[in-house]
Amino acid sequence: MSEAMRTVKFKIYRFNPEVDIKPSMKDYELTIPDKQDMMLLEAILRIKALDDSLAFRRSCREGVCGSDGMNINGRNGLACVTLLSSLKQPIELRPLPGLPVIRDLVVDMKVFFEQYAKVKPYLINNDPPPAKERLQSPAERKKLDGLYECILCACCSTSCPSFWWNPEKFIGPAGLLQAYRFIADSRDTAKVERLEGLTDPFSVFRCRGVMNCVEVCPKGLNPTRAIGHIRSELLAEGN
Amino acid sequence: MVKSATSLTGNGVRDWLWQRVSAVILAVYTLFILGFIWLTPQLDYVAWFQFFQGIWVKLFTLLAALSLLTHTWVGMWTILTDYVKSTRLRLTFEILVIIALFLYFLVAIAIVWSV
Amino acid sequence: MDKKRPVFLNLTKIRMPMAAIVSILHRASGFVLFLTIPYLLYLWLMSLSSAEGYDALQTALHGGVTQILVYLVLLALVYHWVAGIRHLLMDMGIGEEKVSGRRGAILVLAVVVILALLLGVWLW
Amino acid sequence: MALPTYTFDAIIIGAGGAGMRAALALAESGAQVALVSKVFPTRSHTVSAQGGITCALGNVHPDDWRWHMYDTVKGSDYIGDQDSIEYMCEVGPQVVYELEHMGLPFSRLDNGRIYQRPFGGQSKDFGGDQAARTCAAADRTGHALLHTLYQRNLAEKTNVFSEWFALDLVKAADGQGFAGVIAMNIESGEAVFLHARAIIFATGGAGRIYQSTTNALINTGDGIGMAIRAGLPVQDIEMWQFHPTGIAGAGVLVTEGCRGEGGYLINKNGERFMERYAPHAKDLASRDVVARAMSLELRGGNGYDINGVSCVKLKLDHLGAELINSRLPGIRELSITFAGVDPIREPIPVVPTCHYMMGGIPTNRFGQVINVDAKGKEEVLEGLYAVGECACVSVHGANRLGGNSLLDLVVFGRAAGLDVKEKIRDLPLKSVTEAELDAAMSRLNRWDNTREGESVSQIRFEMQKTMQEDFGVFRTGEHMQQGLDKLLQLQQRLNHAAFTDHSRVFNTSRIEALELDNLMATALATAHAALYRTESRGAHSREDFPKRDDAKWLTHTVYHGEGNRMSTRAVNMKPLHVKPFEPKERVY
Repeated sequence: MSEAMRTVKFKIYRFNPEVDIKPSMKDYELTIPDKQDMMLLEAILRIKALDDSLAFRRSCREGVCGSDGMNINGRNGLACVTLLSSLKQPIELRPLPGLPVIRDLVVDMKVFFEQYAKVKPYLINNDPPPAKERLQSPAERKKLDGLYECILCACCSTSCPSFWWNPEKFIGPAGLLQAYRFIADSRDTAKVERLEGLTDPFSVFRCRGVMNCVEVCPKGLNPTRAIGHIRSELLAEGN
Repeated sequence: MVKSATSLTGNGVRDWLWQRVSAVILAVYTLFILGFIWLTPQLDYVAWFQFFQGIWVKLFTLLAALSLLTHTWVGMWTILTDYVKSTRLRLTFEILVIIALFLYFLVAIAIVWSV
Repeated sequence: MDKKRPVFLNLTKIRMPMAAIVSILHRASGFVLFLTIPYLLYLWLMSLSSAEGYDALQTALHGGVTQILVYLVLLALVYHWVAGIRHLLMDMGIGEEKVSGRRGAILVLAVVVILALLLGVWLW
Repeated sequence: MALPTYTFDAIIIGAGGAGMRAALALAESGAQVALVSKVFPTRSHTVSAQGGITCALGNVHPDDWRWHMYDTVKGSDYIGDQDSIEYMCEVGPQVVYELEHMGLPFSRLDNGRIYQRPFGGQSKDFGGDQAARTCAAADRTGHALLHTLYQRNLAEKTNVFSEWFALDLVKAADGQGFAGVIAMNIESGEAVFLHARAIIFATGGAGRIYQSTTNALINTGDGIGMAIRAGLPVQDIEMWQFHPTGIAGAGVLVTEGCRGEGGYLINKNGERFMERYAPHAKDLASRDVVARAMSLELRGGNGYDINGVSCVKLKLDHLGAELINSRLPGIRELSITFAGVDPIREPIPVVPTCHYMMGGIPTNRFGQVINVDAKGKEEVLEGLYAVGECACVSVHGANRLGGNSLLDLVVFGRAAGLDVKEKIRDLPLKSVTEAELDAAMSRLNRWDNTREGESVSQIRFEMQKTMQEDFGVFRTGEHMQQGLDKLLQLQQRLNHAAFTDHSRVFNTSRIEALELDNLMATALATAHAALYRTESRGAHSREDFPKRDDAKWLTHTVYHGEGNRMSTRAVNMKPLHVKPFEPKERVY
């Protein structure tokens, strides 16, 4: 008994700097059992078994490491948590927008990580630590929910027009979410300095409330709201 | 911290605040003018002219003109810094926009004055 | 090596959600309004200059190019106004969630369409 | 061929929890450290850890690190080294407090202290009532931990070689130990020699030797492969933990914390079957016990059939939406995505899934690698360390307790970092010869010069299938021998395999080929060790030898790559501060 099969069509952005002058879209077809659904990443892995020159990043394959962010049918997302059946064919795969392409679906994320590093994404507290843990009430801890879960996949920042136009100046949704994660932490003592570093017209205020970040975040986080909170804090501080 | 000399106040919080305050003033002014046009039963030149003769209307109009100057500058500055990547070209545009906005503002004052 | 690197930023291939479209149109309408400031100043000056000027404007507003131009300017104004209110509400933390953001965007478009119709009825 | 050379005080290979904790200890000391990672640090597999990090803080009930030690020794089925276990359990609280001070967003109890939940195999008072000892950040503890460590390293300005792949160790010119490693910049495809006084392996696990695994795609046993090729032994490598609750079909992990929060397993009759297998601990028995019970249920025809996959189900719906959303939000997300099931309403289909490598490169409790020669003579290799899953220190023995791996990472990552810091001035920068550099480059050159051959993915597929079928939860000598024969054939085929794309820039097929060498080395070591140990202990459950045999096998196994030889090594039964725990029958 042979299983009924179907063909899934793909168009994938290809660019290898050693041979290509400019990028192009390459067609692929994958034959899979009719009834079987799978994650997009699994399909790309199968394509790679057929054409080993295709390059992309992947690691955890369950949506927590943030490696396989890409532009899927025009929308940023993680291949590993996107069901094939949810996509219109031909499935068009491109690298994350706005970042230099190293090869195929692999982008250079340097500027993205620089913006992240800029917000000093670590707890600052120069008081000598207690012998045990610093206490934090469940209510104080709850303020970090929706902030600390970011996986740095860059789906948000690379879908943000403000980040496209000013990637060196606008921190971008991912970085700003982390900025607020530390502003909101009851254990952090550097709130004032953190806020002072964000008062210029670019770092935070390039956000125009386009909300593409909220639309694409694979973890369901809301950078727009976090940016709103930062703005409120800035206004309250009277900067 | 990103330095910027050409934004309205050079400070993101204040730029943002001015854009919002001016937006609210303009929004209310728009309603005010449209409301007058719709609610005046027999709108003619005299009614129109007399309306702008009122001292409060004059003041409100000047305030709105000032708001327009502010609001437009913040908006245009943002647009230019987003899309025009050549510094020289952007500065040129910025100067042109500033000159234009000031001229418009002067014209608005003149019109209000003339009534 | 860096110089050879392409960047994918083909806006026709990137899907824009409703909220993004509403936001981009807000900028576009603002830009249009900036360009039309001199025209509005001219109309305003004309309306206040004299009874003849006022009447001429009244006539122009009931047919022809002026009517269409004024309609388009008012359309941009209405759009910028309504979408601007949405942004002000978002500044207050209203409509900042994924679902409410989409709803807000659709609401803006719906209100603008209605107002555009009413505006048309009024002008014609 | 002249290789570019970069020199550091220490190089750390792997930027998961162990590598980053070691790097932090060193960076704070001002030493020149290179942290080499084949993925951006926060993509390391630690990020997937869910349930928590176990240590006796005593936040929920009075607790004692000795009780934790007792549980861990018992969980290890008595082949965990008691000096290391003692050290881990004793410094555990301090290390966890350090993490808290670094900013790790732990969940909290009402009094503001770190939240702790029950996990499998935990008891109060040396085998008494169920304890709640696992500190958690909701069900994203690994993510929270890994990001916190990366952030601290960012603050300390650690040199990170992100997306650099380590190829092989380079032997010192005098034959005494190692002078550095060859590593490749994935972005450019160029290899360099990293020359250092100290080398710390923190390369993680190798769960990808199995077909169905909770492990990330990057868990390819790179450290194990490098160690074996360098002539180093690996210890207890037959011990592979099968986690009871991997989502059926997907292999994605569902934390033991679910059962800690009150969830339980049911068979197709709706029966809470663990009550029969572990009357006292029930669903919170040790992982090996639960995984075996599940396999027996499935064998007995008591499983659900989900698209042809036989499985049992993990019931959480009775816990209520509020608890699930606050304590297990990530699980809910994964379950909806990968099983199409919302655990608030329906139980999650699960099967035992390969999860963790208890074995690895043998080390002492400072993380120093121990060489065992042909005659069984042991020697500490100065300057070479291994920490985390790639190491066998050995705190997990034959079966790891849930929540002990994150603790292992930070405790021994830190210990190794501190040890290197102390010794760094006395450790020499060893000289190298061209011949040794060439030897370390030979593997890459072999791949680069082979233009035609069988594909890497085909051989990998067959290896994973063999491991899955012949080295699973239950093992028999006959099947394992067949499996080993198959693996030996595959190894021969691998010597002639090829990839077609020979470009340099970000060539991931080149990396995958190099990774398969490491997977194959780990699989072969596993097969040899599993055949060698003729008893059942912990995760190693042989149907032809169903009993534990303390007379013969209360010992570590040691695999030597050269000639595929096996030997044994004594278990350390000499803790420094408490009396040793003597082997007893293990019941839950």
